[in-house]
Amino acid sequence: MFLNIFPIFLLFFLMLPLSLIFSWKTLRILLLAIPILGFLQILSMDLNTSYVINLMNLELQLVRFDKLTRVFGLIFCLAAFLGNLYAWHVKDKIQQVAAIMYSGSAIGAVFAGDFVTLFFFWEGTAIASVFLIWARRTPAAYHTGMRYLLIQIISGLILLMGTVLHYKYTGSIEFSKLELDSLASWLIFISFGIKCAFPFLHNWLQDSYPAATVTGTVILSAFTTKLAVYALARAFPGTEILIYIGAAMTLFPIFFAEIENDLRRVLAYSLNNQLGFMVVGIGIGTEMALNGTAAHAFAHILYKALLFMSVGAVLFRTGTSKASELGGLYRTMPITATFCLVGAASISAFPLFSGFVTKSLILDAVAYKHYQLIWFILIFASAGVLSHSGIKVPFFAFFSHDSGLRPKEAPFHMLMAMGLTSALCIIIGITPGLLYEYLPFEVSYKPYSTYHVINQLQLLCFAILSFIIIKWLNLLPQEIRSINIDFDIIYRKVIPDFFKHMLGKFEVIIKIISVVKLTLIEIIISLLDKFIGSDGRISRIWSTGNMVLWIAIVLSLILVLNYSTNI
Amino acid sequence: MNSPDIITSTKSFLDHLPVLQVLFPFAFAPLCVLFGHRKIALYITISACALAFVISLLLLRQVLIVGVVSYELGGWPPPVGIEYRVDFLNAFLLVLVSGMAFLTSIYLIGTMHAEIEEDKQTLFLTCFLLCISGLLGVLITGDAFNLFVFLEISSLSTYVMVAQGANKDKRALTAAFDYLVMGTIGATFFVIGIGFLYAATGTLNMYDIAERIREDLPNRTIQVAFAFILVGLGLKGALFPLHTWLPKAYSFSPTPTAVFLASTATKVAIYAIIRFLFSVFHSHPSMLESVLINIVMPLGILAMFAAGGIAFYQRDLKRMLAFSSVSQIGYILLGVSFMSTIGLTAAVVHLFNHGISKALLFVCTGIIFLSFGSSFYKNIKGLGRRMPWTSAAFLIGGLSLIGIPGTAGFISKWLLVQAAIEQGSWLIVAAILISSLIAILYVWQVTEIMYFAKSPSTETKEYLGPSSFLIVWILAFSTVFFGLNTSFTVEYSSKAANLLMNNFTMEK
Amino acid sequence: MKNKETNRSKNIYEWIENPRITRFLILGFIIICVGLFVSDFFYVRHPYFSIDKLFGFYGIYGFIMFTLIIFASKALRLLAMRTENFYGSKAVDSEEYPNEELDLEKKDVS
Amino acid sequence: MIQALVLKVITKLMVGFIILFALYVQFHGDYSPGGGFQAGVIFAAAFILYGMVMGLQNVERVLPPWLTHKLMALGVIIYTLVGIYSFFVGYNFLDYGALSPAHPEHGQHYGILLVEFGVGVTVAGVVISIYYAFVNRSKTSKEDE
Repeated sequence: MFLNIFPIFLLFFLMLPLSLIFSWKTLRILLLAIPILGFLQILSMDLNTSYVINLMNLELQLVRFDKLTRVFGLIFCLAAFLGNLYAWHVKDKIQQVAAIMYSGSAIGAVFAGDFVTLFFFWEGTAIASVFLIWARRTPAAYHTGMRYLLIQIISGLILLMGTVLHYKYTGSIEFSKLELDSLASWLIFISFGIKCAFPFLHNWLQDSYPAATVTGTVILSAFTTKLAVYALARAFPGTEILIYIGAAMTLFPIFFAEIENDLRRVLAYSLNNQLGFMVVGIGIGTEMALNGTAAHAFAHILYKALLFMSVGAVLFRTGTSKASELGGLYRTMPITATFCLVGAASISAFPLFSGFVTKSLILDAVAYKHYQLIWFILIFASAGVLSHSGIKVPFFAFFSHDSGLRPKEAPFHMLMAMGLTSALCIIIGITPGLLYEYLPFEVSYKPYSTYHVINQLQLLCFAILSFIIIKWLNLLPQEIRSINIDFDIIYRKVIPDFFKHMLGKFEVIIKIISVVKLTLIEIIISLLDKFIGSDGRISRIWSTGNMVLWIAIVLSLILVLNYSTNI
Repeated sequence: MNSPDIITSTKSFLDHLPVLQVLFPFAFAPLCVLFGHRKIALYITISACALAFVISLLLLRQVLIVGVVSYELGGWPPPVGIEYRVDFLNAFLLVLVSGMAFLTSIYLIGTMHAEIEEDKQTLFLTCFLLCISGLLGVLITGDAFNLFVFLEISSLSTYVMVAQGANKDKRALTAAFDYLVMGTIGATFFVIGIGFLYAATGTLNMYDIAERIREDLPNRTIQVAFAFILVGLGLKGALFPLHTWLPKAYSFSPTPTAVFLASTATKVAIYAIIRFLFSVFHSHPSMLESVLINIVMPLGILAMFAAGGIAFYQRDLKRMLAFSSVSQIGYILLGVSFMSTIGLTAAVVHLFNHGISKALLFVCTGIIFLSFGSSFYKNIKGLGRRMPWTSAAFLIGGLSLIGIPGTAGFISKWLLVQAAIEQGSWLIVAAILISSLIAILYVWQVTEIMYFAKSPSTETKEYLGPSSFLIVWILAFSTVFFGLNTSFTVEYSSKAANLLMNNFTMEK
Repeated sequence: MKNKETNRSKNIYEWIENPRITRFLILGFIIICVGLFVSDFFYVRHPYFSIDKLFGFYGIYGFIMFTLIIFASKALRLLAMRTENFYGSKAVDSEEYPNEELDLEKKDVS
Repeated sequence: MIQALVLKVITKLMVGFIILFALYVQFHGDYSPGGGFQAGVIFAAAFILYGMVMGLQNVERVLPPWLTHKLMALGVIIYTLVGIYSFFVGYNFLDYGALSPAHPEHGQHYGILLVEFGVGVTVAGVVISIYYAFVNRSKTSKEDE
């Protein structure tokens, strides 16, 4: 009974105090144990339980457990475990704690039954995760982390504003289905959209994930965006605008991914593209589509983590993840290469791999609803996925021309993590029933029908054929050390430059202001020092006479007051 | 007058709880001296504290069942005889004081031999017990003069307990002396006030006084009595400009003393203030209002800022904590001065929560002090790595001082903010929040020194016996527990506050 | 010397360096493609819309779209590509990954 | 130590009477002015006089310092015992009627007597202890010099 209600994610937060006590060696064991505990608890919990606490007139539903919660809770625990296993070698307590707090917040948010609780965990994910970027400990990582944090916090604040308005309009803070009909729900929608990396709000993702540490990126890739997908699926299923947003999301990252040089950024774009599929599924909103979204999120977390892990292992051994510097690593890292191929096959949705059994749910749901154009876009995007994640990543990292690098095979624990993840990808691909059982709705879908398999194989094989021909003609985009500008140029370049330009003109005024500011601060500090500083008037040790004087003053104050008010 | 032979029914143990509450520590104190040996005395002390704690819990239960428990001493019914009177407010605080006494006595097992000279230990324990009985007596009595007597019992024994710090630092003697002078002035003021009240009403029973001054129009004698009582108790409770004895007394005394005093002594004085304001003088609401709003509230806010700022400038853990106590007392008095149910609830909850958190902080400081021989910031760098358990617990206490959600301190601050919002005074809300920022500053400073400063290479042993460890974590756990589960604290406090405010609003 | 041998023989991707095998594999792959294309005759198709009723639709669509992606990306490059220092020194692209985090072990292969 | 013979003789003579007077004040406290506190002080005065004239060692031989401490405690214990006794026979704390349920007024008499005795013992102990403390202080400070 206790296990049934006790919100297990609280255990994740226990790591913060424990980290003050234990060494990193003990912590990493706990870091593995706690997600397993969480996983087992979620498996054993009864459906439709809830746990409500009363905090000052607000009924906070700390736990709301239904089928949608369950599938996301399970995959988050799984991802936390795999990520922590992958990060077994990390001796940095900050990263360890940040990782576990981050996953705990994400699970807490999934369990949240009201917007206030959601807000707390929403901000929790933001604050905990930024340390995974800062842990790289370079100025660039610091700045990138700042940008990331700012955007995430803004998302949280918009959520808070939306919640307050929503409470004002409806008197309820329950986290349930909303209609996009008021400012409140639009604010909440936008807040979710920022975390979900909607087009034009997406740049934090490609900006920050390549900046995190080797292990940090793996963990980052699992939670934030999928939490947003969960939140959208919970609050806005069947909202039509999501279909178009999702379609756009699947489309544009393909081209960027194709020309990006940093493989981790390629994967970040591809993550964005995969999110598009899920968002379309939410927008369709039928049972099948939502099943597809949940299943795709589940599978996606695994294979995306797998891809990030393999690229991370390359980075770990070679010090770079740039396509232009890599190539031919299959000679010395064959196992990692194999795992990477498994991930690639999964993301490209080859039959027998996890992507196939989950993506086709969404595609079919779209087709049943007769969104012809959307369906074509998604098929197109599937070919795109193959091009950047399925071919580009493994090809440039492990095959391609020989870069001359001969790194050692990835360390054992990384191989373990990748192996487990690969196994899961394949198991889901072969026996989709296992996953379907945990989806929010009843599934009667059979992915392995002749026409399905053949159609998919046709699509993929001819795309590969095209690749072979283009490669043979030497027309592939070259790997060049470069970056590509995206929408983020607006806030990283245009606006700051504009302000710099403007400020240049008012230099004199600014100088005056800063001088005034400085002197003011100095005056305040000296005053503080005089009165309450270590030897200040109030804080120094008083003589008895002074003390008694104050007694007399207070007494006479009270007496005078009493006399004057009552006459 | 009832002649005693009317009483025929034999009374059960439960009926005697109010007097037993005070009697156990009081009667065990001479036993310590009689047996003389310090080990025996320690066990006597612990058992007395344990008994007192159990009785306070029983009393609380009794109050829940009966409402108000009244006990007349010597068979003389009030208002002639001395009455012990327990309602929600003091039942709740009795639990705090006796509980803290119990924890302190256990803490003494591991640290007494290091803190106090060997031949003074029996004396110390005797005074400790007397102090406990004094504080419990102040809480429980319904007689104004009896309250003074108990206040003096606790104060006199406190002076001795503070002076025991001379073992480590001779300045403890001047601290004790200053405290003596100030405490005596406070007590004198208080007794002058009682004298005036007696002159005006001819009775010493507090409820009787309240009855009798009701008929009177605003009366000079009562006004003067009120002023003297408020200042006298304000001195004992470290109301802001009268707090000057406190930092010295806390920082030079042996840590068990500091632990006990910080968590209870000022709290009891503030209890007495609340009691006088809302159970005795409530029949003069306009007088109360003008004094509370024009004097107590500004002083409370001033305390929050000035004492918090001073705490930030301190370079010694003990002094920092002492000043932070003054600032926290500001919060409590602010809560009182709202004169609303929720404000009073906040004040009472903060009495309790701050008592626990401060005890935790002082216990940790005591362990740090014994390990390093000093609690100056410059000497405790890198503490977090060398004494992980103690520092972690300290951090929890610090978070509670700031009022981070999930710790006890949050609950009381949240209530206080609510009280301020209820009054519509957004300036005060801002003041509470800003002063919390100051608390963040001074706690952060310590955290930084503990966890981020580079530690000197000298080896230090962590002075952490099983008993200290137990106490530290009991306190740390309760700090978190009462931050998460508010059913006990808030419920009782709001009951107490309702009770007090009923008196008050009826008058209005 | 012996060590090197075992290392080499362990590698499952040995075949890549053998042009005969790769050529053979590519040939095989093309045959599979043709087979898949022709197989459209032999199973019951479930088109969703009118256009995917077309014979071999998925193959053609996949081939064309993949090609399109590659060339569209190349076009995008003309528009969007910048040097790594475009955002100044405070961007991760222009800095090396800090070595403390890494374990740059090389394998002994000559 | 004072070498004046007259003083010594007179002191020896007086000490007994002072103690006797102390006892008188003690046990007549409930009828005539006086009581435990005064009695205790007078009792202590006898010892202090003895100590001043005969020297500290002598008086400490009669009444060693540790004993004065015990006396202090003992008085309080007598007091509380009286109070506690009334519990056990079903009365309130310190209800002297308990001492003689048949005649409460007698009980009050006994009660006052006992309690005052306790007070007397404690006060005597305290005053003598204070005297010892002062005298010992001058002794140690002389040693310091």
